[in-house]
Amino acid sequence: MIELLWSVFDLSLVLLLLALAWGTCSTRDVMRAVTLFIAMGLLLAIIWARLKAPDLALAEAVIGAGISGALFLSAIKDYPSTITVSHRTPVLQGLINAFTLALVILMSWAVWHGLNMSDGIRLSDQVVAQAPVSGVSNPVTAVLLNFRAYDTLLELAVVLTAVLTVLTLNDRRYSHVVSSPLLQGMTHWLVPLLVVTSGYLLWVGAHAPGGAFQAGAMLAAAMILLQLAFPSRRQQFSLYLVRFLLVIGIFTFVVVGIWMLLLNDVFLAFDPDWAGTLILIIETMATLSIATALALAYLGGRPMGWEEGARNNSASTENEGAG
Amino acid sequence: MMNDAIIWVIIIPLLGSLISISWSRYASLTAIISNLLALAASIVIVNQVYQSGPFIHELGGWQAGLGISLRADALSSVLLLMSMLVVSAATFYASSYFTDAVKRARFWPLWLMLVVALNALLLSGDLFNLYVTLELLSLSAVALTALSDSRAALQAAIRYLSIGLLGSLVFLAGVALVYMGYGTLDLLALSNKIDASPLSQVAFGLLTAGLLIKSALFPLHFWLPSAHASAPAPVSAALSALVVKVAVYILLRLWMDVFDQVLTPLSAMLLGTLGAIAVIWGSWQALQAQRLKLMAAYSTVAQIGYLFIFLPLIVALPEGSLKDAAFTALLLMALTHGFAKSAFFLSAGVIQQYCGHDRIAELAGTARALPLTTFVIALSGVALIGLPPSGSFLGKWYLVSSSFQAGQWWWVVVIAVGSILATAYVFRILGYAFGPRESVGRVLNGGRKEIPALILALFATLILGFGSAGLWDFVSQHRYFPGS
Amino acid sequence: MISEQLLYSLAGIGLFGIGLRATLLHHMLIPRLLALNVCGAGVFLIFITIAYAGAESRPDAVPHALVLTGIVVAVSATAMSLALGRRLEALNDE
Amino acid sequence: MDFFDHLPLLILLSSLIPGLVIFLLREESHGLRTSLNLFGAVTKLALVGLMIWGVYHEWVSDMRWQITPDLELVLHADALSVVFVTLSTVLWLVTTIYAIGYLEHSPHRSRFFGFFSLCVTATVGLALAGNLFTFIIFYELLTLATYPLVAHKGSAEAVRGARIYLTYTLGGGVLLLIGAIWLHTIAGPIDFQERGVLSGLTQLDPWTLRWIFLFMIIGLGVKAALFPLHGWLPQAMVAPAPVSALLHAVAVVKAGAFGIIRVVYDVFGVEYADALGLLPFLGAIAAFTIVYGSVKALSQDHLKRRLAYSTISQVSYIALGAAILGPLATIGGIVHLVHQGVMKITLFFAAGNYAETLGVHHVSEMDGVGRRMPATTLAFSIAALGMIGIPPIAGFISKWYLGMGALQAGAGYWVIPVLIASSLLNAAYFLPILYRAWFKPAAEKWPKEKPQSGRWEMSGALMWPPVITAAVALLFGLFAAAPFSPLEWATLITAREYSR
Repeated sequence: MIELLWSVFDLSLVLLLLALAWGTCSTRDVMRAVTLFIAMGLLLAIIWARLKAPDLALAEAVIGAGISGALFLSAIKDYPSTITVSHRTPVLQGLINAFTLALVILMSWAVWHGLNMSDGIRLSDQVVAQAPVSGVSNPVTAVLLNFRAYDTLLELAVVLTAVLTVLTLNDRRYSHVVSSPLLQGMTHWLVPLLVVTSGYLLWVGAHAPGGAFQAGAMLAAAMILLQLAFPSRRQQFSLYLVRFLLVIGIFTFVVVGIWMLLLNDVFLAFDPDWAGTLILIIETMATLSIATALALAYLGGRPMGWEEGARNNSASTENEGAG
Repeated sequence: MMNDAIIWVIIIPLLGSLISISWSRYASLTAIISNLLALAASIVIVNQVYQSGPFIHELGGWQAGLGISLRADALSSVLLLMSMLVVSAATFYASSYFTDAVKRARFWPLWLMLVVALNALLLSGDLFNLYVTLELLSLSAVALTALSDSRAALQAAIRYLSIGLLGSLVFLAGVALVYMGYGTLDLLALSNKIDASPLSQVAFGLLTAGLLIKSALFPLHFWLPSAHASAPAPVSAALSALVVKVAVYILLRLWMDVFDQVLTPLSAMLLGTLGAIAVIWGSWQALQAQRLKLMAAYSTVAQIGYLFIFLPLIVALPEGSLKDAAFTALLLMALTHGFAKSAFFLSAGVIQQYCGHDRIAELAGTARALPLTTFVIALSGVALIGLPPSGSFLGKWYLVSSSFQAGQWWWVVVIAVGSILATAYVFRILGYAFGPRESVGRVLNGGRKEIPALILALFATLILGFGSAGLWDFVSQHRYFPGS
Repeated sequence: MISEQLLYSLAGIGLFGIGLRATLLHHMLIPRLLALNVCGAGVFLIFITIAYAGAESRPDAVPHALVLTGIVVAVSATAMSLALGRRLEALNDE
Repeated sequence: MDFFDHLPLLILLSSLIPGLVIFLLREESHGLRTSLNLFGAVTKLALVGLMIWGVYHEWVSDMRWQITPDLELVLHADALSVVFVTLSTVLWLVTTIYAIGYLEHSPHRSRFFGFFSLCVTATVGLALAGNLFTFIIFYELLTLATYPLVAHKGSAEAVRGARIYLTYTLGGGVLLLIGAIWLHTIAGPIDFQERGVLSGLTQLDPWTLRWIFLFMIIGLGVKAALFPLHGWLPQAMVAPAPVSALLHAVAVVKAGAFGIIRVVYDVFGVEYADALGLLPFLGAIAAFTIVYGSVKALSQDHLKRRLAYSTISQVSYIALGAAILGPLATIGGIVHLVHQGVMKITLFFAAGNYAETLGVHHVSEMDGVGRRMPATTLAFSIAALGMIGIPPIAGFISKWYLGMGALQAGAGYWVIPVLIASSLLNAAYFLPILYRAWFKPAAEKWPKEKPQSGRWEMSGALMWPPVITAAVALLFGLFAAAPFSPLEWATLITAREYSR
C-alpha cells in the first residue's frame, strides 16, 4: 500500500518534471520559459530531497533555481520578449528529432542493462569508512572538501574565470527596479537574516546538509538585495576589498594545499586531527569568494572604477592589438 | 620539491592568475615568471618519467578512486612540455602584443587560467576531474576569444561557448553511465574493470562524441574557424595549437588505454573516415580563405583530421614495434602541428599589426617588409605541408607506411591530396609575400614578437625533424598508466 | 528499488533528450541556455539516481558531490554566456 | 679515416654556413658578401678535390645520424656521387662569379645569394645521399630552395612561373615519396649500393616493384623534365640568367637525372631492373623526349626558351643511357651528365650576356652579335657544336658511347635512329644561330645596348665564365682518355656497377 503511494508520488513528480522541462524548451515566450525553468528548478529540489540528497535540494533551490533564475530574469529585461522559431529547415528539424529520440532510446537501453549489472561496489562504502578521518561527518562535505577537494579547487577556478569574463565584458547593470520604501524596509531585516542563515549553513555543513556553496549563495542574495534596495549608494565596498574577496577563497585553498604538500609531501593531505579546522577555514573563505562572485555576476559587469589601476599605468597607448 | 613538479606545474599558474588579478600593475611580470617556472616544472616532469617511468600523485593522500590522482607518462609529459613551450613563447609575445594596459590587465588572469586548465587536463587521471578541467578550459578559452571585443569575436565566442557546454554535458552523461556501471571514476581502475556491455558501449559513445565536438573533427568543426580567426593572435595560437589538441589527447587516452576492450575496428574506421574528409575539406577551405588567420584556422581542421586517420591504423596494426611506431608518429604530428601552428598564428599577428589587416590578397611584398616573419611563416608552412625537415614529414612518412602495412592503402591517396592542397595554400601566401613592395624592412623588427615565433617554428622543423630519435624509445617504453 | 531508480534515471534521460533537442533547435541565446540547463539537469538526475540506494540504506555521497560541482559550474557558465550576449547586444547597438 | 668520414658534412657546411650568414647581411655590405661566396665556393672545391682522391683509392666515407629507429640520415661518398658533386661545385664557383657580375646593382642580393647557396647545398647533399630517405630529403629541399630564386624578380610573371615550377616538382615529389615509403615497407631501409639493393632480395612481388618503379620514375621524371612532365622548365625561364644557368642546366634537371641513375643502378640494380622489364619502358620515354624536345626547340624564337627545350632533349640522353643495359651505354649516360652540364651552362651564360649587354632576347635579333661580342659568341659556338655532337667537343664522346652501348645491347635498331635524328635536329636549331651571329650583318642598333666600358666586350665577371666553361667542354673532349677525366671516371663507376 505504502509502496503504491510512493510509486504514484514518484510517477507524478516525474511527469510534472518532464512537462515543465518540455514547456521551458518549447514555449515561444521568454518570460514564460524562464518562469517554467525556475519552477522546474524548485521541483528538482523536491526530487533531490525525495532521493535523499538534501544538500542538493538546498543547492538547487538557492543556486539552480534562485541565482540562475535571477540571472535569466535580469537578462531578459533587455531582450526580445518572444522567441522566434529557429531558422532550421524542416529536414534538419526532423533529423534533430530523430537523432535525439534514437539517443534517448539507446541510453535507456544502456541504463536498463546498467541498473541490472551494477555490482553495487561503489565508492559509498569507502566514503563511509574514511569519513571519520576526513574531519567532517557530512559525507558530501567530506567528498567535496577532502576526498575530491581538488575538483572543488578547480571548480572555484571555474567560478572565478566566469566572473572575470563578466567583469571584462561589460559595465555593471543598474537595476531598473525602482527601490521602494517597502523593499528597503524589508531589506533591513532580510539581509541580517540571510547573513545569519548563510553562516549557519556554513557551520552546519560539517555534519549536516549545507556548506560553502549554499552559504555563499545566501550571502550573495544578501549583497544583491542591498544593491537592489539602495541603488543610489554606489560603492558599498571598496573595490580593493572586492578583489580581495574574489580571490581569497582559492588563495586560502591553494595555500593550505601547499602547506600540506610541504608538511606531508602530498598536496591537500590534511592531518585527521586538524582536518575539521582547515576545512572550516577553507569553506569560510570560499563562501566569501562565491558570494562576491555570484553578486558581481548578477550585477553583470564592472563596478565603477574597476580598472582604474590599469588605466593609470597605461601611459603609452598605441594601436590596439586585438584582431 | 622536485618530486612535486606535477603539482607545481598546475599551482604556479593558478597563483600567478590570482596575483595578476590582485595587482594588475605587475601582471605581465607575474605571467612571464610563472610561465617560466611552470615550464621548468614540465621539464622536470619529463625527466622524472624518463628516469623512473610513469608516476602518480594521489591528491589528499587518498588512494585513487576515493580521491583524485594526477598521472604523468610519456604521452602526457611530452604534450605538457610542448604546451608549456608554446604558452611561454606566446606569453613573451603577448607582453608586447597588447599595447593597451587595460586590455593587458584583462588578458593575463584569463590567460594563466587557460594554462592551469591545459596542464590540469594533461595530467588528470580521473574521469569527472576531466569534466571540470574541460569546463575550465572552455570558459577561459572563450573569455580570451571575446577579448578582441569585435562583433565577429563575440558571435564566435558565444557559439564556441554553447557548443563547448553541449560537448561537456554529453561527456558528463557518459561519465554518469560509466559510474553507474563500474562504480569508479579513476581511469586506471576503470581500464581494469571495463568490459564490453551495452552500458559501456553507449557510455563510450557519449564520451567520444563530447570530445569530438571539442576536438572539432569534421563535421563538428563548424565552430572552430570563426573563433580561432577572430581571437587575438596569441590566443589563436594557444587555441589552435593546444586547446583543440588536448581534447584529442583525452580521446586517445580513453580509446587506447581505458576503453580498449570496448572499441571496435568499425568505430575506428568511422573516425578515420571523418578525419580523411576533414583533411580534404579543411585544406580546401584553407585554400579558399581570404584572410590569413582564417586560412590557418581551416588548416587546423585539416591537421586534426590527420591525427584521426591514425586511429584505424593503430587499431589494425599488431601489437609491437609497428603499432608503437604509428603511435609515436601520431604524437610527433601533434607536437609538430602544435609548434608550427602557434608560430604561424603569432606571425600572422605581426603581419596583421604591421599591415592593419590580414587579407591575403593585399599582403604584397611582406617578404621585403618583414623578412623574418615571412621566413617563420615559410618554416611553419613547411611543417604544415609535411615537407622535410620537419616532424610532420616523419609523421606522414609513418602514416603512409602504416597504411601500407595495415593494408589500408586508400589513406595514402587522402594524405597525398591533402599535402598538395596544403602546399597550395601555404605557397599562395608566399606568392603574395614575394610580390613587389618599395619599403625594404630590417631583418628584425619587434624582437619580442618575432623571436618567440621563430623559436617555435624551429622546434617544428629542425628540432623535431632531426632530433626526435629519442622520442620513439621514450614513448614505446613509458606509455602506460602508473598505478600506486 | 530498481523500479524507482529506473523511473528516475529514465526521467533524467528524458530531460537530457528534451534539453539536447532544444539546444540543437534554438538559435537565440537565452532559449538555448535554458535548454542547456535542462539538459544538464537531466544528467544530474541520472547521477542522483545512481546514488540512491533504496528507502532504508544511505545513498552514495560521491555523486551528490559531483552534482553539486556540476550545478555550480552550470551557473557560472550561464552567467558568462549571458554577459557575452549582453556585450554583443551593446556592440550591435553601437 | 676519421676526417674523411666527416668530409661529406664539411662539403655541405662549406656552402650552408656562408648561405645562412649571407641572409643576415645588409644589402650594402657587398664586399663581405662576395668574399663569403667565393670563400665558400673555393673551400668546397678544395674539399671535393680531397674527396675525389679518397674515393679513387676506395676509402669509405660514411656518416650516419639516427632520425627514427628505422630511418637514418646517411652521407656517403661513392664514385657516382663524386661526379655530381664535382660538377655542381665547379659550376657553382663559376656561376657565383657570373652572378656577382650579373646582379651588380639589382635589389635583394642577400636573399638571392643566400638561397643560391642553399640550392647548392641541397644539390650536393642529394649527390652525397647514402640512402633513399636522405636523397628524398635533399630532393625536396632543393625544390624549396629554388622556389624563391625563380620568384626572385617578384613580378606577376615570375611568381606565376614559380608557382608552376612548384606544382610540378612537389607533385612529383609526393609520388616519389609514396614510392619510396612503399619500398621501405616491403624491403626495409634502402641504402644505395652498387649493383642494387633489391637485386639481392628475392621473394618480392614483381608487380609491386613495377608499380614502385613507376611512381619513383614519375617523381624523378618531373625534375628530369621527361615528357610529359617537362612543362615547368620553359616557364621557369623567367628566373635571372645565373639561376637558369645553374639550376636549369645543372642542379634541378640533373638532380632528376641523377636520381634516375641512382634508382636504376643502386636501388634496383640495372640487371634486375632489366629483368623486371622496366628499362625498355624508361628508354622509350627518354627517346621520345629527346626527339620531342628538339622539335619544340626548332620553333622557339626566344633564345632562353630554345635552350630550355634543348635541355629537355639533352637531359634525356642520361635517362636513355640508364635505360640501355650494358656498360658502354652506362658510361655514355653518366659522362653526359657532366658534358651536357658544362656545355649547357655555357650557352645560358652566353644568352645572359647577350641579354645584359645588348638587350638581345630573341634569336631573330642576333644578327652579327659575333662581331660585337666575339668571346661570348665563340664560347656559345663551341658549346652549341658540342651539343650537336661535333668531335672533338665533349658532346661527341657521350653520343658515341651511347650509340656503341645501344649496338652492344642489341637495342641499336631503335636507339641509333633516335640519336641521328636528334643530332640532325640539334644542328637544325643551333647552326642557324651561329650563322646569324657570325655571318649576318649586324642591325644598326641593338634593342637595349649598355655603353661599352673597359677593354673587354663587357665586364670580365660576365665574359670569363662562359669562356672558361667552353674551354672545359673542349678539353673534356680532347683529353677524354686522360686520368680523372669524366670519361675515365664514368668507366670506373661502370666497372663498379656491373658485377658479372
